[in-house]
Amino acid sequence: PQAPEGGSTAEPGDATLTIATTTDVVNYNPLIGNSRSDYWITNLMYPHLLSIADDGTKEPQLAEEWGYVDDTTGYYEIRDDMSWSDGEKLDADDVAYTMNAVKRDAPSGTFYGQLANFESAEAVSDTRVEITLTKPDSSIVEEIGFWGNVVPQHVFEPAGSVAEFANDGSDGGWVSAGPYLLTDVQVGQSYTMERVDDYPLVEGGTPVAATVVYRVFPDVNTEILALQSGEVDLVANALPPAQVEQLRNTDGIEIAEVTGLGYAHMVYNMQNPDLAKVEVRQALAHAADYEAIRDVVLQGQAVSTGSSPLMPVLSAYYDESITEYEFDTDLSRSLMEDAGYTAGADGMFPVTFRLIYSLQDSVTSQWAQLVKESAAEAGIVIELQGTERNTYLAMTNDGDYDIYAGNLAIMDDPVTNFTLSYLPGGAINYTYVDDPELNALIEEASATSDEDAKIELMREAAAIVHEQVYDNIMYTQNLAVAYSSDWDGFVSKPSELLSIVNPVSVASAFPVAD
Amino acid sequence: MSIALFVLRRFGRGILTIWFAVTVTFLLLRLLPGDPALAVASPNMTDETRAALLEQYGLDQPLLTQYMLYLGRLLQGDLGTSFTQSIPVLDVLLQRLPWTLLLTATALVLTVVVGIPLGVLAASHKGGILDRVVQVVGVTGQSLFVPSVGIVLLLVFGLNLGWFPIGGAYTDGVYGTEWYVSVLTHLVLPAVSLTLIQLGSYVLTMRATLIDALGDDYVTLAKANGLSPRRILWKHALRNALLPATTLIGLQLGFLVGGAVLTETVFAYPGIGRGIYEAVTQLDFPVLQGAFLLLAVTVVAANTLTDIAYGFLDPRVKTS
Amino acid sequence: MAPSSSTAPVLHVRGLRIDFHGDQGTTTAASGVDLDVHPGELVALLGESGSGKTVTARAIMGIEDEAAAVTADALRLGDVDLLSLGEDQRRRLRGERMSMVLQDALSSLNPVLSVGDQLGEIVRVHRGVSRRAARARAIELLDLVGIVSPASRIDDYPHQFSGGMRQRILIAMAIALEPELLIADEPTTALDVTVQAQILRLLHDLRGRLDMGVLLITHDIGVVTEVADRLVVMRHGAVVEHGDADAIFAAPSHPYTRELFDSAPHPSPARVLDSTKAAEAPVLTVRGLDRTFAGGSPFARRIVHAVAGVDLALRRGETLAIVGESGSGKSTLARMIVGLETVDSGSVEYRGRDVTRRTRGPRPPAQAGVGMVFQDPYTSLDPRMRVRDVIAEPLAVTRTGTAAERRDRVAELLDLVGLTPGMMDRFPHQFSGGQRQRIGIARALMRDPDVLVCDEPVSALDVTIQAQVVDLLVDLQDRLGLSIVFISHDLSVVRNLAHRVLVMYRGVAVETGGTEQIFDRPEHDYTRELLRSIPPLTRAERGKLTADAA
Amino acid sequence: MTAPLPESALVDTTIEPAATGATRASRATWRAFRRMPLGMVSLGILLALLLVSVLAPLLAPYPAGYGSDVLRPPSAGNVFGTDSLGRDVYGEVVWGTQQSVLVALAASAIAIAFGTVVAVIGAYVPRLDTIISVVVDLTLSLPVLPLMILIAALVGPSTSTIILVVAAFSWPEVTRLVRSQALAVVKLPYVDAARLMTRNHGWILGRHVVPAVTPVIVVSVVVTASRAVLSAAGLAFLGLGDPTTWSWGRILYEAQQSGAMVSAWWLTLFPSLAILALVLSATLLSIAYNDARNPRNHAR
Ligand SMILES: Nc1ncnc2c1ncn2[C@@H]1O[C@H](COP(=O)(O)OP(=O)(O)OP(=O)(O)O)[C@@H](O)[C@H]1O
Ligand SMILES: Nc1ncnc2c1ncn2[C@@H]1O[C@H](COP(=O)(O)OP(=O)(O)OP(=O)(O)O)[C@@H](O)[C@H]1O
Ligand SMILES: [Mg+2]
Ligand SMILES: [Mg+2]
Repeated sequence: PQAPEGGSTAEPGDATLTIATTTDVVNYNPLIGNSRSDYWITNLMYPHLLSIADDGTKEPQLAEEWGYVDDTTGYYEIRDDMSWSDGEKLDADDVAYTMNAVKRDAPSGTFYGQLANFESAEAVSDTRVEITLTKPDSSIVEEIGFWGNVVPQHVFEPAGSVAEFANDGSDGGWVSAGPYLLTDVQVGQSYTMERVDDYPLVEGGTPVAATVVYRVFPDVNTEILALQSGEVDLVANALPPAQVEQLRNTDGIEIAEVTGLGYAHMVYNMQNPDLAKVEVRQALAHAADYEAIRDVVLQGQAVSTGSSPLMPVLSAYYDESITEYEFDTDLSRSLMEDAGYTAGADGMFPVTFRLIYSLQDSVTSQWAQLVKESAAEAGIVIELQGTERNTYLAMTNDGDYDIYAGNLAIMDDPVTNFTLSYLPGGAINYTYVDDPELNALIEEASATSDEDAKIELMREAAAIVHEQVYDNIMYTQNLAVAYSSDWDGFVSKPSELLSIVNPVSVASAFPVAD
Repeated sequence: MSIALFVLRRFGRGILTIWFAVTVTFLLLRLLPGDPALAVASPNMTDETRAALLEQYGLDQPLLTQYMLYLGRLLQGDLGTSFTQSIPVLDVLLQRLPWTLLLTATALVLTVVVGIPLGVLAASHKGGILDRVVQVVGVTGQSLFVPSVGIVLLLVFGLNLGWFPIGGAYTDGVYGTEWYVSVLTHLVLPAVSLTLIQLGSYVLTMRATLIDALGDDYVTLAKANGLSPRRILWKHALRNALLPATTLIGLQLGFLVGGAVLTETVFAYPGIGRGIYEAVTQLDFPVLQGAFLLLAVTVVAANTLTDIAYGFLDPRVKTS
Repeated sequence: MAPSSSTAPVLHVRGLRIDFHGDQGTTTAASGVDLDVHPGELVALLGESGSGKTVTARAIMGIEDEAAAVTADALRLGDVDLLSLGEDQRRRLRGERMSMVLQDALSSLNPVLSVGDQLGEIVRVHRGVSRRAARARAIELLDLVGIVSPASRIDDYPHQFSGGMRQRILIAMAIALEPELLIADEPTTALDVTVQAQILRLLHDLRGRLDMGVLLITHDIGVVTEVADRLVVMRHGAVVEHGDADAIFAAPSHPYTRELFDSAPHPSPARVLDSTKAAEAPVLTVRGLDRTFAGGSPFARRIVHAVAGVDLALRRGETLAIVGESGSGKSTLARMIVGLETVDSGSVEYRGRDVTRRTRGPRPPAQAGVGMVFQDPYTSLDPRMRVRDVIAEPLAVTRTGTAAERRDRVAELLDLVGLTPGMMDRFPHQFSGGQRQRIGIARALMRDPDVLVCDEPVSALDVTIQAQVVDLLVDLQDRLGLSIVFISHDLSVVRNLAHRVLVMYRGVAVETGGTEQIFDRPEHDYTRELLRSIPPLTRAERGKLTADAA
Repeated sequence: MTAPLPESALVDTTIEPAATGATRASRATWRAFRRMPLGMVSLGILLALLLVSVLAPLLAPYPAGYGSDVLRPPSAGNVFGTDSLGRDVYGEVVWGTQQSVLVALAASAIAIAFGTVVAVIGAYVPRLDTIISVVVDLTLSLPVLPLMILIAALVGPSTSTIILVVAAFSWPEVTRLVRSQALAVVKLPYVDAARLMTRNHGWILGRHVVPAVTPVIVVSVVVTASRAVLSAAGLAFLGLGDPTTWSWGRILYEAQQSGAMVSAWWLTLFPSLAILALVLSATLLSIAYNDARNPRNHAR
């Protein structure tokens, strides 16, 4: 994260910042949209209440203050200097409308997923919104604030259900309360956004670049070529790990480090009778060479989480006493024997596990191979089943796997994360765990507003997850993003979604004067 | 009466082809595994959300009902609404179609313009060095793996020489003549690589039909009548050999429009092939159905046109 | 118009030799060919198929196949030494001073160019005249060769003309620049007998009018007797006899020439079925047989009534000939009789049993009793099978008898058709055309048929071989009591072979009767026309033709 | 992927003259073929690739695990360089040959078997022929590559999926190719003669018709095989290939995914060359074979 050096070039000018992305925008409705390009572009128009810092703590964005009035009531105080690009004021009504509409229409985006304990929102003043909860939930205020965009009530309400509104600008264009406004779309090629002159969140109150163009390059290789040739100034997608060094040494290209906020993990499906045995899960956990995976596949651009769901980035929660499963195939073998299996003449135990992963996820595709090979050393057969993303999602949803391998991009709040991952019925409880002790701890943490107590509870829960191998967290990837050295002034935020293409960063970036 | 009748029959056959394509797509999408709701929603959605989405998409109804509804709407010109983008399918497709047509038509014209002389060259030097060179060059182009060629072209002509832009269909933010120029420069590399891969089959066809034609009796007659070899080649033999080549154009257009996925991917060209690929990854049934319909229509139109052109070019068909 | 050999010849050939260099070594298609053609003279080049007539003609023209190597002691066109000319100079002579009507008339015209375009092109290329003048000349030429209302047909395309008309157009092209030498390579073989005569008359006529030297290539003695002034006879690539036509006819000196003349069918007393057989019930009865086809291009559908209500009866030991012009439905009728073609209506009764099945698809002859001999001995035998397997196939497929028994039967049949059993392990290509046709007959006899349907069984064969096959059929008929349906458009053959004749015209049987009656007292107009077109066989009649033309 | 190769480019529609005789024809074909340098070189390359696929275990260890040197250019130790996991690209190409050859052979075998049966039956039974030719035409006018993508994506990538998908869209081409020849063959008098002899249609088809169209089948094998290789590579490149077996397409796909196509040329070059070698030689072989088979060329 570089601070603008006060150079003359940081003044608002007529520069165009061209950003490359690999996919098209699927949906312009931020409450529905799900792909990265959707996030990047809609984030420049529909502000979030909160942002996030490198250590995972929430920061003000549209909201200046937030918290709880009581156990089942939360509140946000929002800025009073924001307005929509069509001149309408952005006020608490827009915020309350957005939340209530999402709760009502259940659009398919991530936002709705955060509203489990949400009942309703109300604008109690122009700048204050209060939300009513169905039961105490100590993280919901921050989660809604962080995940939810705010959309203009006067545009979205007349369109009916927010779950079906395309917001494709077909009816008089878009309306933005961010630094840029989408003005022109050529599907498959580019998305052009013009500066909104009044954006109080950027230093000086006006975005520097006059125009931001998102260009679509389906192939990463072409994308990198375009950066090298100067056709684009920034590649929004995180670089493939193997390319980072290469590009770092290329003239005219800078690399920005972006803190990872998520993790990659393997989950063992406990509905499988073999995997229901803790020794088997442990055997598997000890049969993977995590260090090699981080060194080779990720080229060292990843940190160990100590095999704990509490990643080091969440420094308040991180527990150093939990350490990574040691790669020890002999240990694995004895664990398997403890579980009652005997290896055959060929040294293999009579079990076979099917590991699924998405072929579109190239990093996972690579380490899945390594996992398979090291497990074989421990006498455990892993069959790889890499599939196209949709099939993978469908299989995941149906629990049609023995081992699930995947990534979670942002796990910003441990309580929410544990709730979804380890409580029975949780949306990402891929292991199908239902451990009373763990359940109790999570429930308790969820209702605890005292920070220290909460941390203590979560650490206890994490210890159980680690001990029982309910989840096998392998690493947090630190991302690298490449941009042209003709530009400077980006503000890095954690995760690929925010990275240096978050609204403040894009609005602050300025062309370097020769 | 007869030409009208012929056109009518051709038309009927076209409709049949389109119906076939539409039905195959419809059934494939629904009978093969894959759940559009999952592709659309974030992974942590609830089962209710999923059910609601399926209902919204009309996928909860029996197959036959869905099919009848779909055909019914189709007949009214309604292609449906995209699952993921919530906008009319036609809009989704029309955004990409013009570029695809531009790219493929350019490639086709290039192919014909380069392919005919090459074919003639090979045929008239049959068995000679020139023939061999043309064959090998043509077939080599056809055997190349598109993405590899694309990257090399981009690296050499885009990055190193800087003659052509790296991706996209035009330069943003320029207008007037400059815009047209930018469309042209963006077109060159993808069109060349498409031409390269289809040139082979065109040249080979030209060569084979021309060699056949050169062995025909009317060529001997022309020789016996003292016509010059050049005249015999270009007037007598080529005229006959062009007929099969016409049909090939129709075939290739159809192939090109849908088959340019890889080219479009590498050159970041906003065509329909890439659109289909993306719709597949999003399981956007209506867009896929619409796209296949569109492709079928293109193929049918191209084939019908070449057939009719054939009818007009070949007096045996025209005058009987 | 007695051409004298004293004038300088337009064509002078000495020691012409043509070799084909192939991968099986070199074949010599012609060697030591000597040839002279004088102005206004018609020289007939005679010889069996493959004797080197066409290659010789092409070599003279300079349009031989690329693979051919041509050498000669002398090759002169008038005063021009062709051997000393470069390819380009020779090309200029073609069309201008020497021209050729190619053997295959029906495919020699360019299908995508109009006839006027092709005719005019020659004039324009050689004379550099305007388009308009070339067109006028083209119309004139069409008129000259007897195309009716040429001005309206000039923009038509080749496929719009009949075979005979196309042959005329080719002749028109050949005489467009009034060359000194015209070579006509079998200008009539692809044509109907009725048209053949017209074309010959035209050539005969033009030769006189333009004072051209004409080299007429043919293997048809009938044709030769009509028009030739001098004869050249070739065999195996060499000239075996040449001289004045009348002299050679009177006293052929080379044995091959004699054989050629002898094998030409001579009228002999028509065969009559003996009365006991005539009284028996017919073996095969055909009643009201009908078959239509949907034909035409996709632009113009039309219905072809190939066979319409044909009746016939065939008695034991009888030969019934079916004659008629091309397309009159002869083959279709034959195919329906054996069951290769479905029947629209009507019946085929074999020994009193209706063997017609009105279902589509192949129908076996219940009918082992009805065999068929095909026209083309080259394509009717599977080239991949040994002769033994070809003949024994009917037994093999039903797994009848042991291998040894089948072998014996094959040997017996080969013997019957005049081949030696030792040949049974050869492949079809190792036989000559006549031998192959014998194999075809042997195959048909495998299942002891008493009816043989022969669809033009000899028309693909040389005259010399034709006679052998016809004799074999007659012999088999006598020995085995076969009944034969014999399809042909060669009336001379029919006259020698048939007991009765059925004349077909556009799908209808217009006349049936004893051979003698049909030939001597034809009743139907069409039959009369057909008979008129048989080339006269005697020199006496020849004079009459010449007089007609003049 | 591969452009449609029209039958006229590859197959002479002229029927092999019956008079020449099959055995003699094949010998003449071979003799003519031997004198075509392109054909012989192609044959050599194909045989070499076949050999590589069979002998893969002897030529290189199966590429697995990871190596310490990632993305190293070709050197003495790794003649084709290493990939982004430090594996030996030479080994990957060698083992990829096996998969590619397998896909090519299996897919064309299925397509040929099915396509030939359909074609021959169609030619033999006129009533079915109309239906068959309509179905063939319809299938041919479907957008093949997008449909392959669709099916591979929905069914899930595996070698067998690829084989089946490629076969499913290749048979109509075979049918069209074989049918045109078969139509001419069934009209030949020797087939008529066989019909007069037996009602056993299987016998007629098996004894007379199929042997006569065999040369065309040989050509279609080559065409569909090369199409299969290119299609499989294209699908793999789009991430729809079998991710667990080494194939040329997978090497390219992994290179693409790791953004290394530009910087690590060896990752792109060697598998692309392998594809080129196979497809090119297969196509040239079929052209040479056809030229050789054409009796017009025997005389040279
Ligand atoms: N291009 C060629 N290559 C090799 N041999 C050839 C070629 N053309 C002709 N021949 C051979 O030369 C010989 C003479 O053939 P030609 O065509 O002159 O016979 P023809 O007398 O005209 O017979 P027909 O009456 O059948 O037309 C034949 O044996 C033939 O096989
Ligand atoms: N399968 C078919 N489809 C369409 N029309 C056909 C078919 N077979 C024959 N015809 C037509 O039927 C008519 C009679 O044909 P057929 O072959 O019986 O004549 P033909 O007397 O044997 O003639 P040729 O002497 O030339 O052999 C012709 O006009 C022919 O075009
Ligand atoms: Mg001849
Ligand atoms: Mg006939």
